[in-house]
Amino acid sequence: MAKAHSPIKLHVPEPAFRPGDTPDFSSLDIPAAGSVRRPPVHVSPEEIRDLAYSIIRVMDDAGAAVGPWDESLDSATAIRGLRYMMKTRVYDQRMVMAQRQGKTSFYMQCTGEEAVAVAQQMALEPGDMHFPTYRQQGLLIAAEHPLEEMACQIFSNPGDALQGRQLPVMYSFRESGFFSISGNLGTQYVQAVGWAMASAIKGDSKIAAGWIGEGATAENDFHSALLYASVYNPPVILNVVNNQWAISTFQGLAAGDSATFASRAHGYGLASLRVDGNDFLAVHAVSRWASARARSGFGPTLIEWVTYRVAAHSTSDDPSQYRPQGEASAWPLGDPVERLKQHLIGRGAWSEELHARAQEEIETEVRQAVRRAEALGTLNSGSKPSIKEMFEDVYKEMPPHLRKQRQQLGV
Amino acid sequence: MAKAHSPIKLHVPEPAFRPGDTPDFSSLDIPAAGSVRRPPVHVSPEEIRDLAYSIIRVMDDAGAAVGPWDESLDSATAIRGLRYMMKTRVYDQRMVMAQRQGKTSFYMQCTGEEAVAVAQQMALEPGDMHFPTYRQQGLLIAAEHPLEEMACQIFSNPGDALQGRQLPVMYSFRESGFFSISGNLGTQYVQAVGWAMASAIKGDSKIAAGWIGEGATAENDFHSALLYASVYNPPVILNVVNNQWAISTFQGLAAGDSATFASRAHGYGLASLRVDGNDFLAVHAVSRWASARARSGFGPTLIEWVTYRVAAHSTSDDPSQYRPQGEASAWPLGDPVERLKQHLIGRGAWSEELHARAQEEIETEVRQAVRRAEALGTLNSGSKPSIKEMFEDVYKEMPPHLRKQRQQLGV
Amino acid sequence: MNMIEAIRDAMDIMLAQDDNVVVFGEDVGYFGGVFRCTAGLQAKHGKHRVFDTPINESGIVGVAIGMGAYGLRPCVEIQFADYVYPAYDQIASEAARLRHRSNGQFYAPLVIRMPTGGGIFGGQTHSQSPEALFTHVSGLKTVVPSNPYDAKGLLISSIEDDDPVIFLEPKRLYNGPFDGHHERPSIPWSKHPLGEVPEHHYHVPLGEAAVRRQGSAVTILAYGTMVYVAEAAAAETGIDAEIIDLRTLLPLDMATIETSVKKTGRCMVVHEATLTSGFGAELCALVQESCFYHLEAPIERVTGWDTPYPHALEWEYFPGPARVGSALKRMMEA
Amino acid sequence: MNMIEAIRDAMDIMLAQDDNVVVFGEDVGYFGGVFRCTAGLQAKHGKHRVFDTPINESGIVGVAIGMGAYGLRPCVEIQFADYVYPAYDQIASEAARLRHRSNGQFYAPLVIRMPTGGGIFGGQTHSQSPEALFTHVSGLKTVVPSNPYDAKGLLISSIEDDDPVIFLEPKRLYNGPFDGHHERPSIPWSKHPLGEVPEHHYHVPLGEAAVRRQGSAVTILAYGTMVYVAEAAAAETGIDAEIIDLRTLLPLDMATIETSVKKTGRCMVVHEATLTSGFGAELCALVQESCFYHLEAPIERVTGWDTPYPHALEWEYFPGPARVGSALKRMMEA
Ligand SMILES: Cc1ncc(C[n+]2csc(CCOP(=O)(O)OP(=O)(O)O)c2C)c(N)n1
Ligand SMILES: Cc1ncc(C[n+]2csc(CCOP(=O)(O)OP(=O)(O)O)c2C)c(N)n1
Ligand SMILES: [Mg+2]
Ligand SMILES: [Mg+2]
Repeated sequence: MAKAHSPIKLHVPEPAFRPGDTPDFSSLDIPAAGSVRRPPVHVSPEEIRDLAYSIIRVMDDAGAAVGPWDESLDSATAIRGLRYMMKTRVYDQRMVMAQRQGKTSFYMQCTGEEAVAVAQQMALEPGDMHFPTYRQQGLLIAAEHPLEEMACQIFSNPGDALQGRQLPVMYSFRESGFFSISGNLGTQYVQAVGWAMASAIKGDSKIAAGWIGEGATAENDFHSALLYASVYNPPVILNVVNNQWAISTFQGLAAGDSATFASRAHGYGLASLRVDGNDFLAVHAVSRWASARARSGFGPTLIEWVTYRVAAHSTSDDPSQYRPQGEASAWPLGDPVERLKQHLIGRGAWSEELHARAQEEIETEVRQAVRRAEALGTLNSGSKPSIKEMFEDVYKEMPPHLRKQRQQLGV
Repeated sequence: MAKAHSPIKLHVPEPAFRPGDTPDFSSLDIPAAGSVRRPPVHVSPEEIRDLAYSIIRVMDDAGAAVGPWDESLDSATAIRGLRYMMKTRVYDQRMVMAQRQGKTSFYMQCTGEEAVAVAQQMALEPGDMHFPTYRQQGLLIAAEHPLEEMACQIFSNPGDALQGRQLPVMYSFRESGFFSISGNLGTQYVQAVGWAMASAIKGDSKIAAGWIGEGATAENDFHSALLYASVYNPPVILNVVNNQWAISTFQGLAAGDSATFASRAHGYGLASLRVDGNDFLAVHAVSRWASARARSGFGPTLIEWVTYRVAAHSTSDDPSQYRPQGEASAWPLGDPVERLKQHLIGRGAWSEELHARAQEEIETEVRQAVRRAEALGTLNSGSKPSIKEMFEDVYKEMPPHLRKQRQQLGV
Repeated sequence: MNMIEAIRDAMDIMLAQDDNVVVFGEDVGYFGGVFRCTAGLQAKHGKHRVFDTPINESGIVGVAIGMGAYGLRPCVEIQFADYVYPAYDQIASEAARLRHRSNGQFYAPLVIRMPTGGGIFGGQTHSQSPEALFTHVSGLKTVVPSNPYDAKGLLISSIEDDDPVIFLEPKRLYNGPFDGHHERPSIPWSKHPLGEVPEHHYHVPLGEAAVRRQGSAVTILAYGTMVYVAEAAAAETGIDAEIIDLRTLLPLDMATIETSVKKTGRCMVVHEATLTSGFGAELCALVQESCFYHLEAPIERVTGWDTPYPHALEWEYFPGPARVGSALKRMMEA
Repeated sequence: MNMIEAIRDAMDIMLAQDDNVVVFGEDVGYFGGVFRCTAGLQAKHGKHRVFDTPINESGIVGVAIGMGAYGLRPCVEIQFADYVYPAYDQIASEAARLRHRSNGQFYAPLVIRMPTGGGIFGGQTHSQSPEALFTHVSGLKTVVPSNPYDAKGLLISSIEDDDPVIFLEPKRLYNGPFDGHHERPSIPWSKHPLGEVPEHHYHVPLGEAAVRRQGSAVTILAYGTMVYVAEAAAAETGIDAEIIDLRTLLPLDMATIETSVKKTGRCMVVHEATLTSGFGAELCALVQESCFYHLEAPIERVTGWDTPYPHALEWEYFPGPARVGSALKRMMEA
């Protein structure tokens, strides 16, 4: 009765290029800048399903801003954005150096992805709350959060607002609209939705922004987040940073080869856009669009930011083990700093000299801030946070058993 | 600097009708039978996205089979299907009665949804494995699993293949391709994907079928299942039984008002179909299609079966508390038994007399099987499974601490 | 009031008193919960304060954490404790550590209510008592009321508490003080003094145990349903046990425990959860540590077996008065 | 061999010997795992046997259960034990109970490997020791190797075992027998006798402890990294401790423990996990129960504090030789 069938084979996705290969992204479908339409913020999700399979871009290859998503951002603001991105990069470089010098245990850069966090921060309002991953330091820098405080967290020194409790880069700065980062991937995404639900329950007008990497969209909390966002329609922006890699794992293992990450919103009836994440002007405009949509009560937007993780995953990682040399430079969406710089030069608002001078100023600023932080101590030298602090804040008030343990430790 | 905004409001979905209302489903978009196209089994998921927003139907209002999904199922097979559905319904009625009589603690009916499980079982092959929820007793009945064994499980008597360990209806019958039901919603969905992956790893040709209710698609395992199904392309059918209700909660709270459950597959690049679950011929044809697709190595299909939960959620539930009287009879897709019966009569292969006679035979068969089971004991009378058995199968071999506990209990 | 009404009353009062309190969970809104603990609350306080959720426990806790960070005080229901595991990561990795990891910038003032324990023929997925999985997680408080009076007062304290509280409701106690004699007619709360519940707002503070029976022969540490099982066993054996109802497992009222065990010289722990690594283990460890020189016999544990909770044989699994009684007698002979 | 190589070797042998064995997890395939435990296995055994997964721990265990039901023997990796919680439901509700609830029709012969413990400045999300959350779940076995020889032999036994095994790898031991003296140069496994690992297939059976040091003054129960901390503390205090490396926490080798404690009359438990409801509680409960009349002093626990694992102050959290040593001295004076 049972028929004969040919054997089935398991499909195991592989990236197109591995060490030794020459990377070539020509098969990546990149629409021309300015070619993707701009719907009104109250558009219904069904009407824009196509936008999850495209890429919204503003700056063309020559650096000119074109098309319906060009908001003619004033030069002063754009220059501010450029400087924030430059500062983010310099800060990252400085901190990787500090890690190599043994001043901290660990660091994570966002090189090549600076536009995403910086431009979105600039598009939101004070009082809004970001629920970031470990690769959105650009949010803090664009919020002009004091660099020295950030560096103190990296050094786990007595100036660290988190008392040395957290792994470096796992910042928390409530006053800068920056929620406490969890080392557990994805968990904060649904919390962002909950924060936005609270804003709506209270009839507030603040919005939340959730952040997740394309690799971590595989986590179950991604589904919870989209589901609750769909059901309760709260004011939240759901950012997916698709930087192509999750440690050694390429985006295909998060099912990125089967469908875009943006399209994951469709099954929940959520609005979603796919955007050139290395195009500062596109990130700014789309973030403003999503923020206006949320703030006007039209609900969540999921945004896939297409970008590339240029640096190693972290200071513990060596990408030459799993991806080809030169993949970053072959990446067709270019570098966000370079692209905004060229745009501003094209506009006549910026120049190589101004850029070089800005770079120097920023390096000095970062160096000085980091020095001030170092003066308070680094992980392996100088003072440490007080040992007593280990037992604080486990609960609001220390219960007897913890007090006893603290006494056992003699502090 | 902060602008004034109007307050945002939380959206809390509500069903269209509550107790006291007159249900009216005329706004439900139901395409005519035969109007939805039939793609080849190797079709790419992108090409059939529209089919997740439609409803595949074969039997028209007059009971005639029409359109591309009509496979001209032979009368003998169709009559077998009809009898299985009737038997499922009779068995359910009998067991609800047994529960009322105190012979068991709990029961769950599938009234109105019989076609889904029965027709899919008939479309699959021996050796395939179902990962069911608690509402797919039709799978066992269509597999001709001995009714008496099913009833023994309900009575938790010494004939119970599960030794009285499990809640009634949480069957497990490996030899009938029926995986052990878990009381935890959703968990088995991703296990079905794993079973199918194993089949592909071994170069086998067997397929797995996962089952989930529309309410439980909200669980995170639903996402894991779709994700792993997308990444590894294993031979699995992912059934979503949308019977409109999840205890007191309507399908809108699983985001069913924002998008169809079938469309949830799109974000993972999975093929998906939406089908009239009360149309036996449609269920059979679509199950055959998905099974052929999987078995030929083209990968998973998600299928939303649109149906209605006619009975209470379980014997512990009283639906008059949360949904209007008469919602079941207002349900526009009718009753699966009645519809197949009319179709067969229309075909000239069946008659009211044959139906009445079949009904009688089935009632006798069920009554006798249940009596034989009762003779072995019921929950509150007669023998129970051996107490020793409680300690068996926690591990393959009983470790010392469990042996000690068993001795303490004196068994 | 029965325990369901007492629990509902606590939420009702807190919803009225503090508009940051919100209540949600599966079937919690319109219908009022499968055990009816929230019946009527949506109609009274509106669907923005009391609402249904998708069937996604992880999301229930996840959104509650975000709401807590915003400033709300969510009191959420997990339909059965057996279904809390999908939310375990959000509870243990997130709610529990948020205050510490952010140095107090953010915290999660949640209450996570859930029915626990067996005795209703619920089988392995409607009977579990997972308290030890929470007491091992620093940053959580764990509460188990045993009667309507405490349930209301403890729930009010929990909702007002700024730390995440796991609130375990022994479902077999919802309607009466069940002592394990399942073959006898059940007693309603109206016949028990602790079924008398004031209408107004009051606290039973977290971290304080209650001595339910004074005694000199042996100390029994119990909570939830087991308090009544212990009472029955003491009555039936005639052993003069001192019975302590822990009420809060963490923070634990060690002072009351220590005083009692030093007085009686013997200690027994009774719980319904499986034995190995159950909360009884922690109690044994603490008691032998603090009362070592007063103990005249080993501390005994009478608990559920290390097996899944069976359906048909639930009374063979449940640590009822017979098992507790014979352990008591054995202990008095030691 | 170091411990990473020993673990890899066990998987390599089992992959070669039994074509039902499959290995997968995050970054496990091409790259070979963030700790390199699976390096080279994909190249050798093919990508249908050794592969990368999505970052979804619940799915890793969920598909493994389905594969187990089919007849495979998955040996999966959770990148850090701190990330196992999303899979907790699939482990505790599904893998652990499948055999029992199906009366043996289906079972889940899985191994779930994960690095545990601190000492690498990993902060609260790369340092946890969640063993007690598994020992409380009936149906699971829990294994913690402390050296390369055992790691290989225990992992082979675990893969061949028909029950789900939680296999906890103390990451601080991967490269050498770390004793808590972080200020001293680290010792590689090549300098330790238990770093000598046969090439061939062999078993270290589950459920058997090993006495690492014979002694008469006090019994120390330890596992993983704490075995070396205990050894250092014994050496430094000169207290003649008998050190038992439990190796398998469940099923536990009570016979070895009982014999030792009855001999020494004193018992200390050392683990890195937080104190309350840690596995040490169960050990205390069992030891006082079985050795009550032999105990000359209360059983002491030296453990991680009941706080999240801190980053900067990790050595103040870690129960190192100084803390174990002074507890030993205190105990000998009791
Ligand atoms: C729950 C959980 N699982 C695994 C990890 C380990 N881990 C840390 S980062 C990472 C990769 C994340 O990739 P992606 O989401 O793409 O973010 P990206 O690093 O590219 O910014 C993994 C697997 C974790 N932190 N948490
Ligand atoms: C993890 C989990 N959460 C909650 C429950 C309680 N519960 C049992 S059935 C049910 C409703 C499920 O509805 P649906 O998935 O639509 O299936 P249906 O009952 O309609 O067949 C709920 C909430 C459960 N069994 N498991
Ligand atoms: Mg990434
Ligand atoms: Mg349903």
